[in-house]
Amino acid sequence: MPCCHHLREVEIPYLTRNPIDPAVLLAEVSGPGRGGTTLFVGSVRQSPEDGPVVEIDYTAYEPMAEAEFERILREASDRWPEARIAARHRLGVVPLGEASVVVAAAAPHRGQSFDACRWVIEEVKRRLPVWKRERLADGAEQWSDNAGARHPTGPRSSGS
Amino acid sequence: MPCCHHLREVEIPYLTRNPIDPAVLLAEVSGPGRGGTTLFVGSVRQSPEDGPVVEIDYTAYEPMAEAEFERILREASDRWPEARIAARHRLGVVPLGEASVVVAAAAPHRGQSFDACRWVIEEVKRRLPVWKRERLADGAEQWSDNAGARHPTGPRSSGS
Amino acid sequence: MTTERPIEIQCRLFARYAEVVGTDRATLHLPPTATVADAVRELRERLPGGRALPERPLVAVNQAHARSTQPLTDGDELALLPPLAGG
Amino acid sequence: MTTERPIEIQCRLFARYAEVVGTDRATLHLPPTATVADAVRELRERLPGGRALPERPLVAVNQAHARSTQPLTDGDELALLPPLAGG
Repeated sequence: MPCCHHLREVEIPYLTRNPIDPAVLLAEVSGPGRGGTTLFVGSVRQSPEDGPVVEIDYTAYEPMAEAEFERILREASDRWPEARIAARHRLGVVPLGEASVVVAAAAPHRGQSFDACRWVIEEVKRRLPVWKRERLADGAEQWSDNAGARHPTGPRSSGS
Repeated sequence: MPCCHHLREVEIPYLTRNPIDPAVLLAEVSGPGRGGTTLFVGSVRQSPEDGPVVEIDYTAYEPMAEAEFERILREASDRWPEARIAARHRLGVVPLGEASVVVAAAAPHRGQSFDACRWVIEEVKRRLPVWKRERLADGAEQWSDNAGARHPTGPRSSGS
Repeated sequence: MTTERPIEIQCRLFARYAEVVGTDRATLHLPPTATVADAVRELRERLPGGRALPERPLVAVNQAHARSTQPLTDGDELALLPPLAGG
Repeated sequence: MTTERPIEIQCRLFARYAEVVGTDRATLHLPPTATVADAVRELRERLPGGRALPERPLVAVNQAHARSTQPLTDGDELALLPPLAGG
């Protein structure tokens, strides 16, 4: 049952401003020939280094992020042709504990589903043009990136 | 936030005769310090080697399976002390497409959650005293094991 | 001698093994020095169709995986486990 | 000469970079031989606060990751991307 992710009949955006329901992604990738499904959920967490983060405001270079997601999933389909993969990234303000990113990968064998899911989330972290502004319990705000750097925020720019 | 899985206040059985809801396991392992959660779902699938499997009847050496699950999760807690892990295995007749096993592992970092989830499912496959009787579309039944062996079934034993 | 008093072992068989011998339980009385391997040998000899059981099946003693060399104790529960299929 | 007609590049800045220079868009006119590195140099010189931008930021051309050596074409969209934080 070959399936190309990028030939989805209905184009579902990868970016959303609503809470992400893992069950929806599990349903999207399920199929009778795919017995193993791995799902990854990344959530806004309290970071021991920074003290309590109460929420994160995610922004993106949106058309590029959609295109980059599409490229990542197409590359994953090339690597794991039998896998079916779904992904979402949330934008806007995400409260503590809610999911910022969800990836689901279903495949005939469990190893493929683990490997594909892991590969996609690593590529998302590495390539997706998304930024986060963390709001701490004391009201301070900072830009925080995947390399661990922190910068205090300045005035909000009008258009971004 | 140290958490020992085996010190759960309420002992939830690992074995169930009802459909397994992944959302329940995601909720069990979630927590503000654990930003990465990996979930694995194993489903009854059509096997290309055997032709269409319509359902699987799972049986277990139940008290040992509960004890073995507990040992597996305790060992996982020793290996990944910051992880919180939940798992279920379904027994009885499971139709095509439904989950037979679900494992969820949440941890501060995504690598830990992937590794813990993967380790637990591999140990479950290797150690859990569970057997499956596959019913094929033509009505034939066979015992099928994780090493790939198949045996035609005999008359059902009264007590097992 | 007291050391010669036999031990009683509750045996359980599962899935295909229970089908093969037509029962899922048996009680053995064995010498106090008996090991898992001795109990399996006895089951293969005494149960109808017991020869169809493997000589060295996967086993559990008191609900934990065990080796064939493990000594048995009075009251132990010995289980013969067909190749596992969980997951 | 026609080869000297400048190309127009639409520039976009995001997140902290937009904060640093106080704008998220700029238009550049560059020689037709210009590369990404030339455009970044121009932005750092011309935008108020532009010196706070890194000399070799992560960049995208037409919504795909690009290298600083990539030649630009009239109408290209060049984006300066702060260190990524998705996931």
